[in-house]
Amino acid sequence: MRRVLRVQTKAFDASAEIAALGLGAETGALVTFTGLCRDDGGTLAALEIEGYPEMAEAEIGRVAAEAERRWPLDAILVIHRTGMIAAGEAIVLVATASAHRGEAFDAAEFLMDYLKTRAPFWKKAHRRDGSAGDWVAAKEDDEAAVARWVSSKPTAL
Amino acid sequence: MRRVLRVQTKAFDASAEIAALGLGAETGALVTFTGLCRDDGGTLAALEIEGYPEMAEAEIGRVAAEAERRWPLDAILVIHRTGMIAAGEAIVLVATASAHRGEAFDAAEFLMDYLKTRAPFWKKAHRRDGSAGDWVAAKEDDEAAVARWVSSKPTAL
Amino acid sequence: MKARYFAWVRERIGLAEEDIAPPASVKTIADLIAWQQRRGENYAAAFANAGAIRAALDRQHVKAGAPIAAASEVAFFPPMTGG
Amino acid sequence: MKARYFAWVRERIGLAEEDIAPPASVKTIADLIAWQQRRGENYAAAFANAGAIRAALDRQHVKAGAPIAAASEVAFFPPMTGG
Repeated sequence: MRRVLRVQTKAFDASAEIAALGLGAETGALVTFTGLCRDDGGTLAALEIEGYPEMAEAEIGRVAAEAERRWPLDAILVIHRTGMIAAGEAIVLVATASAHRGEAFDAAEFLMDYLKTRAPFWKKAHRRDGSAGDWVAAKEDDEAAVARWVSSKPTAL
Repeated sequence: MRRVLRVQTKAFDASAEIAALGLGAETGALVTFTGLCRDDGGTLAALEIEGYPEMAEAEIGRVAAEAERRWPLDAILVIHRTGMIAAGEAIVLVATASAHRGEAFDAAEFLMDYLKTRAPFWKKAHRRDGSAGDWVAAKEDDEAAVARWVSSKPTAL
Repeated sequence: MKARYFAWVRERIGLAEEDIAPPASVKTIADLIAWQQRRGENYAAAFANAGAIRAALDRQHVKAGAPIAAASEVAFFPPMTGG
Repeated sequence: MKARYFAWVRERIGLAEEDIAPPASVKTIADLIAWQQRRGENYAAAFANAGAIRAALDRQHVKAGAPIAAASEVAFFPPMTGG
């Protein structure tokens, strides 16, 4: 089991990070998710991401451990950035590797749903017109997305 | 909408292919799936993939069009290899980009489920002990995986 | 019409493709499979289990009941195992 | 105990962290939020809508009813919007 979990301010190179996992020939399926900063119809210049770093690392570790408990995974990678992230840049990278695609897809989606609703990060929008940033509101969709994992299998989270 | 669909014998560079899509700042979510040749507990040397190239291109085009009809996607990438593929090498790459993660995940999984069961490719196993290859049998799991998309929404496929 | 064979169907027949001219009584894919079964030992082996054979007409998947009259290319193959 | 504040909770209070010493009658997160509401205008603004506040004790999510006695660090913040 390869596990890389990191919170950082600098940009990441997704392909280098995945190559560094050193997947073996038991892996048949690799799923990656990259979350990118949208420009919101051209109005958004950047997102500023505030984190609670010590808790974020602990929480990401708990979510990764739960994913490993639920699915037979060969590798989990989670990198989440904080600080100023310009429109078009990547915010988060999740990768999961498994023998079969169903497990890799489910685990990646599970990790993202939990990161969205449980990892202590908050986004502030910086507009192109220079107006004061507003905090991005949490989405009910995200709460609904995470709820489906609770109903399907018991969780320690 | 960016659409790249290709059948080829040579290996691909996933990150270069995705960079070449030239995603814009309307994309918030990028999901990639890479299908890799497993070594089957060290016994498998390579998979030989036979294709029906003209039909494969037509069929992948139909599946991609159906994915575009179902989800608001910014990009679809499908690259499927044929010929001899050594254990550890990539066989297939699927990437989907959308504003939001749910759509990108669903579309990627949909594409893979359909490719597995409808794209005209067949795998022959070449063993390390040099024994004559056997054709890989289709899995009932794959039929079950594709069936869920039919029950959830009507399809033109 | 042109017939194309893939994977173990191709191996058992010993041909990747050929031109075939079934009689007018052969109207559907199912009829065509039954006709192929009678063309010799290699065809009998390839088409022995009709339930294990998939077919395409002009590069589109079809069911056993599909009429073949309008097609110029028919293909026979096992269930797909790509991806 | 140490209190930490994030996002608009931090901005409204005007502090990222501080040491707090609530009275012994403050036993749960809900009690602590009610106590914070009475500490001044900035705290009142930050904690006005208790339902919009999430809390962690020693870096683990907790509900409003969680007892605070054993914790050395409490954090208050809005619902998370990372990922």
